Amino acid sequence: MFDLALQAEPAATWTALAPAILLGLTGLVLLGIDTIRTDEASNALLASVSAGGSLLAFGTAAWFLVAGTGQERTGGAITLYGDALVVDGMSLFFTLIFTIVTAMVVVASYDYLRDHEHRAVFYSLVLFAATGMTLLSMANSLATVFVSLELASLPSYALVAFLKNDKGSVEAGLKYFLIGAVSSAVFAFGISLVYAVTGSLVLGDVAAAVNAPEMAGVLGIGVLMMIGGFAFKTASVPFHFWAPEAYEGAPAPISAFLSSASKAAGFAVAFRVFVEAFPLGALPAGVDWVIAFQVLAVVTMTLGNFAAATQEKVKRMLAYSSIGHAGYALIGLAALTAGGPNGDVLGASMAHLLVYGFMNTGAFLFIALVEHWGVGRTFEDYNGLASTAPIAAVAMTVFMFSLAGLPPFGGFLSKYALFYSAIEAGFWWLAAVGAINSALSLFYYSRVVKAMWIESPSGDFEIQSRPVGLYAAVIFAGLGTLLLLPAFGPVIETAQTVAATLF
Amino acid sequence: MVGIFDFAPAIVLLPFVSFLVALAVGDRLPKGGALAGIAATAGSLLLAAATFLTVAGGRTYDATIYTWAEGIEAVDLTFGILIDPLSAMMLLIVTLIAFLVHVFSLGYMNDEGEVGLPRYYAGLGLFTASMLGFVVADNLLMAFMFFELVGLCSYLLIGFWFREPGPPSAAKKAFLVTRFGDYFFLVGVVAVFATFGTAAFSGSESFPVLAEAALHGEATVNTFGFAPQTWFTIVGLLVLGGVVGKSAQFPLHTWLPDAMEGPTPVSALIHAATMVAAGVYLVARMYGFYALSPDALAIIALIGGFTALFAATMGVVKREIKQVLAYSTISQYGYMMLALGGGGYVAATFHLMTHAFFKALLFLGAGSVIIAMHHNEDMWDMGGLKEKMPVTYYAFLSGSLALAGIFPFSGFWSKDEVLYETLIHGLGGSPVLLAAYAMGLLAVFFTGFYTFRMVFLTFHGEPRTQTASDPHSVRWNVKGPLAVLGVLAATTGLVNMVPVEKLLGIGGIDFLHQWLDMSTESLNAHHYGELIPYSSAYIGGEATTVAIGAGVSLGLALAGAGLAHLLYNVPEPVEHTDRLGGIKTLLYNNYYQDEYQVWLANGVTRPVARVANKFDQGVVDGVVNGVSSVSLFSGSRVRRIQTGVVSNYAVLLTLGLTALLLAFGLLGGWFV
Amino acid sequence: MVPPQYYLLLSAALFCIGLFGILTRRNALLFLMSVELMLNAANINLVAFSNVWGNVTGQTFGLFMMALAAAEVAIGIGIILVLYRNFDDVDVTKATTMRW
Amino acid sequence: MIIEALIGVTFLAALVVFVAPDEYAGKLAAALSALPVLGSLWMWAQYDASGNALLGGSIAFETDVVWLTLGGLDLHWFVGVDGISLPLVVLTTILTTLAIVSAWTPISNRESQFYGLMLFMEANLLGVFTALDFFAWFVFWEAVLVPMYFLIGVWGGPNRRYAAIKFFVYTNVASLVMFIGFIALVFGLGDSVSSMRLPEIAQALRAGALGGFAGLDAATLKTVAFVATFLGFAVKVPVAPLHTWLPDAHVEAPTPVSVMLAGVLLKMGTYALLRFNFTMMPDVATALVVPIAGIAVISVIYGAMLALAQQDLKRIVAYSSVSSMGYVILGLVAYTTYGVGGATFQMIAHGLISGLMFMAVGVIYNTTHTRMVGDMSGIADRMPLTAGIFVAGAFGYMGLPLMAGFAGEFFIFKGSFASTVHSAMPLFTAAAMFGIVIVAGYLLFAMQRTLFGPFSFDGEYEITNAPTHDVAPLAVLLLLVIVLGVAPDLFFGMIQDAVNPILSGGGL
Repeated sequence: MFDLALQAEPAATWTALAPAILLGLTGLVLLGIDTIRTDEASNALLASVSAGGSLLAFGTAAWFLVAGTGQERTGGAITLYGDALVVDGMSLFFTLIFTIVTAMVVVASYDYLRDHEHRAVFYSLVLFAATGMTLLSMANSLATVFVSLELASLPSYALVAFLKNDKGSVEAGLKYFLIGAVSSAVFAFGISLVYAVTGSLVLGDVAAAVNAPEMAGVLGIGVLMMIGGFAFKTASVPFHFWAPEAYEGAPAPISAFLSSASKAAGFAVAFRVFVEAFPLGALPAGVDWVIAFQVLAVVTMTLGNFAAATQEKVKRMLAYSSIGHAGYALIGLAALTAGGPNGDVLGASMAHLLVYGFMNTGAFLFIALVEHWGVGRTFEDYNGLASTAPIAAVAMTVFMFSLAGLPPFGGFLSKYALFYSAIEAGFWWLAAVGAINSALSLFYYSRVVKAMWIESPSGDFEIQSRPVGLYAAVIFAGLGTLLLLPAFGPVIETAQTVAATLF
Repeated sequence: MVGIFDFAPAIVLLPFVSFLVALAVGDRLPKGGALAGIAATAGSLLLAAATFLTVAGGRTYDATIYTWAEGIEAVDLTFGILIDPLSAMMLLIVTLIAFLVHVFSLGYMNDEGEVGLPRYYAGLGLFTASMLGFVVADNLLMAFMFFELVGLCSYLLIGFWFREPGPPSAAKKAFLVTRFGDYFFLVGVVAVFATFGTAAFSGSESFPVLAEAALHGEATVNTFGFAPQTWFTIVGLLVLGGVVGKSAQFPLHTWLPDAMEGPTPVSALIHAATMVAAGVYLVARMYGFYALSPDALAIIALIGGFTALFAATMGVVKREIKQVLAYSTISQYGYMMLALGGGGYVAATFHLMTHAFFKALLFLGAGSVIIAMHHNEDMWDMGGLKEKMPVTYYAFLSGSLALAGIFPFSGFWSKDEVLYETLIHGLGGSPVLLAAYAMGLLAVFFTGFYTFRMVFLTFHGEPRTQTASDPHSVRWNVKGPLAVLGVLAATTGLVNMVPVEKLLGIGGIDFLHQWLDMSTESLNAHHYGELIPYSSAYIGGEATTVAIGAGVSLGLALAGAGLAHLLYNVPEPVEHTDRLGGIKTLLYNNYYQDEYQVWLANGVTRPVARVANKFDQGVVDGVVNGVSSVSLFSGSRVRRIQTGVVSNYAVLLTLGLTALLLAFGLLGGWFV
Repeated sequence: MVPPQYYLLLSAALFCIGLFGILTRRNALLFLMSVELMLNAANINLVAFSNVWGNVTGQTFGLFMMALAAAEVAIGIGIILVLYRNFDDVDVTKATTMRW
Repeated sequence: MIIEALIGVTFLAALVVFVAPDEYAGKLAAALSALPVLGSLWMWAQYDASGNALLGGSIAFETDVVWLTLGGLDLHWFVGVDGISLPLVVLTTILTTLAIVSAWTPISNRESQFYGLMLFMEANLLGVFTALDFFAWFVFWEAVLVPMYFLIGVWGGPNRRYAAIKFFVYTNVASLVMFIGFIALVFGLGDSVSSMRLPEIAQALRAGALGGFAGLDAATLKTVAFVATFLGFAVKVPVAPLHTWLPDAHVEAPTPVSVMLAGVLLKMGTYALLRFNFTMMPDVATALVVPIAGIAVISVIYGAMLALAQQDLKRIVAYSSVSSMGYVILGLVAYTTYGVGGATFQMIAHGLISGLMFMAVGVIYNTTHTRMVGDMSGIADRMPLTAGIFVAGAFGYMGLPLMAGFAGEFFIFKGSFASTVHSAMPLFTAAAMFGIVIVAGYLLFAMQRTLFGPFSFDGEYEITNAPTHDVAPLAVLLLLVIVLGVAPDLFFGMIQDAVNPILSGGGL
């Protein structure tokens, strides 16, 4: 990294975008392979290429993060293209989440797609979406925000509807797309209003111009509408309606991808935009977006958990639970205060998203595994799975308890770090609501565990195969979830340091 | 220097060892562990005798031998041995009777081919050890602990025949009722610690001494905001709860008659001679404390007097021989309480000793009769046993005469002194004592009556059944103990012939008084004499009073015996209870004491418990389950907004956004 | 020249029309068109205020938006096509196999 | 490092047993669980610390390394024992081994999982009793729930699902309430603490370093935090009226699990109450003495009355645990050497005795397959040894002198009667003491009806003596109970030594 710091001429600065570039290139390579190989390109090749690409990007991002690219030690954030993009600790941290989730998803898709057509399309779309997310975490101007948001969303729509002949998949895609379109329209209108008030799209300039007294109302409407856009991406109330169906209907790996990476991307951009463009100190009266996020956080986590408690289908339960987790993560924005321990709060939320990336992806990939076996979707269908597939069942148990916030798993620490910093910021009531919700969530998460371990198999089903890819991905996610307990120290410290630089 | 006192712990430990032996290898020993028990109690007896002699030499002993819990920045809880004339005497009595009972058991249990003998002898051994431990205890806590162990042993031994329905129930009742008393006792112990910071019986730092000093304002103790006098009375009465329970005083006497379900030697050892004596002994042990509280003394006296009369009347109508003895036991302990309450410390101790001998004798005699009768206890099936079993008869007679208080048998002397002390102190200006005295006096008549009713029905007249005419014979191991006790019952009165001394003016034959005066200065009878809040007065002179008192009580006893003679000493006695009319049923049902206590236990407590259970299941747990069901219900409602129709989503989404806009618009005042 | 508030009112009106369309239309294509209206409302703002503020940021971004709108429609049409294949209809309220 | 070794070995043992074949799992687990027993006994023998670990006393077998930093506060891996926690460690290891042995007969499916979970639970319990940093402690505290959920849910009785989830969610909610209360307290301390180490927090609190936080002034914050943490722990104890998860859990759980639940898990609650509420906030505790002592008395009497109404032997013992834990609360709030020390001692004593009782019930159940008082009578005729030990255990439960239970209860009574925190303490004590009568009542009734009387049993099973490996744990426990009853100073000395610093200062 040392040489990186040395050569500060523009030739070097664009290299900071390496992760995004790598992902994009991989996507193109995949398309290339597909065009060269006129016959259906071999699944293994495609999967390994995409996995390799995303892991490479992951490695680069990790290296940058360790090396200090875009952080204080090496002269602060690197801004490119007229401040349109910025590479700093936070964007790199989120890139880690996107890329690792992508890697897991594509590895798992290797088995999931075995008997489907157009695999190359699938992989490349995933990679492009990942590229969009990475850019999203780097976006420093409302323009790039919107563009990369669409870049991340459009492939997702297609991916959700990927199973053309499956009613559920198509319906999911439709709903996802329509709600998405509306949301992006609302978002765009919000941007336009902010531009109308401030006359700029670059976050920094917006911040500089934000305290314009006479247009406060317009600005407020704009900010709220932008919140709407982010709420869509993070599947928060009231823009969450697409999520249950999309997650349930989509191919399970895609559900994992959307509920982990795409959600994280929404938070990444939301964090940056609101912290950078609408600094709490300099806001005119009546544009206090923190209160809006507090309302959203409480409503989201409560609605998600309560709706999840009474589901019959495991996948749909997970969908609602991921809405609930969006509510927890929103604490990161809801517990901000002018001059408060904002770095800690934001960092805790980021760390939770990372851990969530592992456990939630893992959970959905387990569903993928079960779908691959042709076992049904309801809790009852899971009865006695532990006796037939113990390893996978152990992994799923780890995911469930980790999501519920029980030790000794990563989810425990990340969730409590979140509540902890919320209390630290003085929002003990926010933490209390979160705690009650997460205690309640234990009820429905343990239903899965109960079905797998405690109940005896209702109908005897045959497990034809032990798909390598799916198993690898699930076990990897499980190990990640487990190891993030002891390894949580560096994670949370990095997250909180890089978050602190935003303020 | 190694004196006999260094072996004092052995007195306690020997029987304990026999307990372990019988428990561990009893079934592999001859006689199922009996020999071990006999050896151990014999050893204890010898040591106790040696100790007795040493004490007679004027030496006493008080030493802490084990620190049970060492308090850091707090008081230590210790075990210690206190040997003074009182405890030395008690040691002798207990070891002797325990020894005899062990021997007797050979005849009563082994020869009768009982099973589970190791359990039996283990119980006897443990009981003896606990009782001795209680006797030598030098502080209230240790006393309480062994007091409880004694209770355990009585539970185990009463319930020895656990395969039958009766004994387990009786055992449970015995433990439960005494436990109820012990509850107050334990509160008392805790209160003593909290008040004085010590529970030692003897020494300048003992709690009776401290209490005395506190009353004279020479020491300050924590009396929890009460006047010292009041507080000490409260504490005294709390401890008294345990006494009332163990010594089967009204109203906690109900367990003792049921306890007759146990083997007869057990009844002799536990429910006559020793365990029941524990209560009285405890009061005597800490008499220096009770003597400070007139109210406590008065209450003790009243309880005692009333119990004496009350139990005696019930003994009149019983059919089973052991039942009669049971009620006589209650009644006799009433006398001891009466004496203690009446300021007759020596008299109480005296009666404790004599009663131990003659009551043990009577129970063993009854046991012998029961063997002979093939375990039939109904006196109406007996009769005419006098010729068949002379040894038993004469021993039993001696015991009966003592029990009835006929001159010159031991019971006469002790009972007479009890009544005499109460009388003079009552005359000294304490009407309460006079009332108690009256009851005690009246009881003498009934005692004489039921005692000889028992004797005549059992031994005199014609055999009324086949078994009675051809009784099972008993061996030396039964006759031996009877003979020993028979002699003692007849003669032990001579150790304290106060009336003779008073009347004939022969000095120095009140050996027991002198004996109990030899103790350390805070524990001797003389000191207690100064402490008690009574003054004495006499009818005419002292001698006159003695004569009148003795005469009256002897006369009543003889009258009772005579009535019994008239009614029952005939070839074909018939039941005369019908003459009592309504009182008969009342007496048969023991004044419905058991009924109301059973009602308290089953009629009140259990329903309350059931209600509590309903409340717990319904309300307390109902709330818990209610919370969860409400959550789930609201969950099942919340998910309904996800209608599946995308247009509705658009509507809801718009509404949500609009709501936010309006809310913030109004709050933020955008629209102005 | 025209005060900027008027532009705002115009764009707001257009946005509301689009929204109204979304809330009332059940045909997926009309739904899509209404979304386009809303996007164009945003565009009006951008262009107008680009003029007001005298910088070209708004106009440039407006162009971006049109391109993206086109891309969105492309995807949308594809999805609507498979919708028609599976449900034999382009009525968005027909596809309700998953709910609650 | 001995503590790390202890916990680590137990975790490893759990993993080994998990993968062991079912038929050897039980024996293997018993053998492996002997290691922590030896370790803890070695600790006990080597113990040389003095004072209270939280209040500046020396800490035995201490390790302290920074683990991670959260919100400006260091989270440490900080373990060690003092006179309060060491006895509990010993209790945990011994009881686990015995529970594992007692499981050989009743547990007949998925053995390796069962024993693995038992060991896993033991490891976390050891962590709970040795951790001296809040976060590390909380991790173990929560982690205990997981194995317990499975142990009840998989191997439990017919209604096990309900019992397991009820236990799981109920106690988890409680933990979270406690968590929030305590964290708020820590932030109220502001810069006066630099880490989550309990000693630091405790000393800062007692030094009065607490400031206002989140709009609450110091006094209010302290009270709120005290109440929150108290409620959180009270559920674990459990204290009436927060006890209803306990009977269900006990009745459904298999015997060895009940043994662990009553023997050790309940002690987590009282241990935490002592460490947190009563050590850190004595001023609030003494200010709230009337409600706390009231709750204690209610638990004692109400629990005993409930036990009196039960027909299921296990339910009887379960409710009587509620009753016994009430004594502990009473002793804690007394703030005297004998009160608090006795409460700590009673944790050990009750752990052993309740374990003994549950095991005895279990042995009877193994043979008769029923626990209903009405279904059998005269069992002593066929199972004399078991019955004998049952009787002994029952008397231990009734507080028979020279058995551990009496020592604990008497210490508590003595301490709380003499307590000066409130003039009504003697009355509370006397009221609570009446429990010893009720306990005798229901245990004697139960014994009379099941063990004694003419033998009768309406079931097709043949009633014979229990196998040795069923009775052996009972005998060991009985022996321990008697030893501790005769020589309480084996633990009571170090307990007092650790308890006394609590009793002075800190606003008392």
